[in-house]
Amino acid sequence: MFKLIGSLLILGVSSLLGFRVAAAYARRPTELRALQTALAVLTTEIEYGATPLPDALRQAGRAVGAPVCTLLTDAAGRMESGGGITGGEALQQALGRFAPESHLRPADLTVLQALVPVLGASDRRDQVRHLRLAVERLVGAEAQAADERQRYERMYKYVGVLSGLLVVLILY
Amino acid sequence: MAIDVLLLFKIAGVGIIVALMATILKQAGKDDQGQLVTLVGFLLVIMIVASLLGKFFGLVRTTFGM
Amino acid sequence: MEIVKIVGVGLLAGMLINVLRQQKPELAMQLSIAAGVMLFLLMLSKVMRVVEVMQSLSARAQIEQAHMGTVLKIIGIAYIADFGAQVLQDAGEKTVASKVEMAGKVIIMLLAVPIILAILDSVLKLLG
Amino acid sequence: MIPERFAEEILALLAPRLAGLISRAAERLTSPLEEIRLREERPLHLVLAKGDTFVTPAGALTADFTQAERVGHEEVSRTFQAVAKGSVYAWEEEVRSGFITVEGGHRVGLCGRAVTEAGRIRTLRQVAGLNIRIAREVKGAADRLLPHLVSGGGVCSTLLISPPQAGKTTLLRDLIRQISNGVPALNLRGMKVGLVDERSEVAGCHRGVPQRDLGPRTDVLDGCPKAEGLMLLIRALSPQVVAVDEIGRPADGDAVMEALHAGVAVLATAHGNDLADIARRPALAMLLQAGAFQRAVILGREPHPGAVRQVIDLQREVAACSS
Repeated sequence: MFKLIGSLLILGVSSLLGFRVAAAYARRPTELRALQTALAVLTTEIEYGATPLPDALRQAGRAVGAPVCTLLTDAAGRMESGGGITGGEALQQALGRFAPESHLRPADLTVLQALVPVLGASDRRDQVRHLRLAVERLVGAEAQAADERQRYERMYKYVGVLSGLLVVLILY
Repeated sequence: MAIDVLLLFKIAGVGIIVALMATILKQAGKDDQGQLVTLVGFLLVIMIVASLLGKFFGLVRTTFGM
Repeated sequence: MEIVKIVGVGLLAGMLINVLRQQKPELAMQLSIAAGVMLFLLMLSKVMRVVEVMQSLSARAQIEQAHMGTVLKIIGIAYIADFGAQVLQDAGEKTVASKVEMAGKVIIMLLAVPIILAILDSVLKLLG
Repeated sequence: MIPERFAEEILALLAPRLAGLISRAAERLTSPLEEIRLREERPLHLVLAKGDTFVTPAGALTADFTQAERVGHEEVSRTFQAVAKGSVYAWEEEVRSGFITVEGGHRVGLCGRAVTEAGRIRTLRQVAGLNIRIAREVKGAADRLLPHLVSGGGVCSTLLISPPQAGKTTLLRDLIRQISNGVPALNLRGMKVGLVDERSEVAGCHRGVPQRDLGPRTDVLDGCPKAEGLMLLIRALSPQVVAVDEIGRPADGDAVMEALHAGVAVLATAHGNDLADIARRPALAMLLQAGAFQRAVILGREPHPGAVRQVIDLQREVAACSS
């Protein structure tokens, strides 16, 4: 009986692990897409609205779901809380909190890191150019992420379940 | 004896699972990992079979007084 | 009803080996080894009985115990060598199989030497 | 010697190290602080109502600029971003015109490398110098002047003439406030005042809301070109008095004339030392000749900024000339 429970436990845990890794692969393109949308909204806000950065960030956050939304509203909140924090620093701090929550790769995060010294620090045209560049890079990353998802999502699910089975079988 | 039949199933099961995993990994383009899984499976089975063989030889020896 | 058990295990092993051969031939071979061992284990109690019978026979015929031991040894070696050779043949390693068989024969020869000597001795005694 | 809300409005803008230095230095000032000047890689400079001073690394004051603390690149750009509320792009017009008005109505002048396009400044890149001009409200600055400008229960069209930093904006602000409030002692009832505040200097608008007390009957058109703004005010907001800072271009003259034709009194300021300076500038000379202003007020820096040197009754002079 204990053997059975133990086996089920092992099987469950390894399956869960596999599914989580698979979920990360599934979420990454979604998050990258959300980031693109958010940056596009931000670009529009900056280009046509000249909206102050915190408001623009909130607006962009409203256009997408968590966790990207959290990133943007977090940055906006940090800016509004004052203390002479610049837009870039706010973004940097928000990114620090966002990174563990998201399923993005360090390579994806560097795209956002590249915005840190720029965000809010130059005129409209410059901002738009930097944001467009970031969106472009995100599009590239998304295509790659989608490809990886197609290849690896199912694989990790299967591998998770099968490795659990294997362990159970050997230990039984 | 029933335990020993289970051993047969165990080996067959390991074989089938390892084969499945290798195929899936190969499909995903991770040939190296596929190979590795195959190797691990092989070693596992060898360990089972080796211990079985050891038992077998021991028995033969005692039986025939060698 | 030992035979039912043995045939059952044999058939089961055969089926599993067949399934596995498609995917992983190397594991199929191991499975066949395991199946062989298992079948022998099933038979072991019977073999034990046979050995006992032989020993009691030898005691009745007043053959020297050392000779009887050697004979049993030879049977064991023959069995093991044959088993190994068969497995190897199954795996397609005919050359290695023949070498194993060869080794078995040589060792049996070697073990048989004292018996042959004893026989020669008794023959000479009869003649002389 | 430091204005109220100094910490919230000014120190909050500065990079942390500079804020510390200046708050220490400000306690030792002997004369009101007018400007904080940050220039990249150059000494930290404070301009006072009387004289100027530099700040040492310990936060003490010194006249010797070689001993003064130098301002770093990072600090200037941080301060600039704080001034722009982290959204430099939202202040493009302001950056182009060279200054940003922050909360409290303080003006931050910008200096750096200009990026031009078709002969116009498109933006300032690498802002390397900041001049934080601390605005102070001097309520009652116009107390002594106002009686001269009121006649028959109404306000005369007035031109305030002064050299830079002589307090004409402060004076204009207080005039607007008092006219808008109404002054019973002068038998002046509160009037609707329209202010075109092109450089956000008079009202110190932050996001369109005046940071200064301009009276209850005042409408402020912030950041609008003067000529257009005057027309807009007259068309839409029915002011009885319009006020405008620093006129001088031909279009300004036309707009002022338009306002006068609409029966609206005009309060305006112009740079100059005396009436002769004004007469040398075509647009203003045209206005003077047309009798647009009934009063001209000449200000000086001595004995204190905003001191009225002379009030000229132009009507009488014109009358004298014509007779």
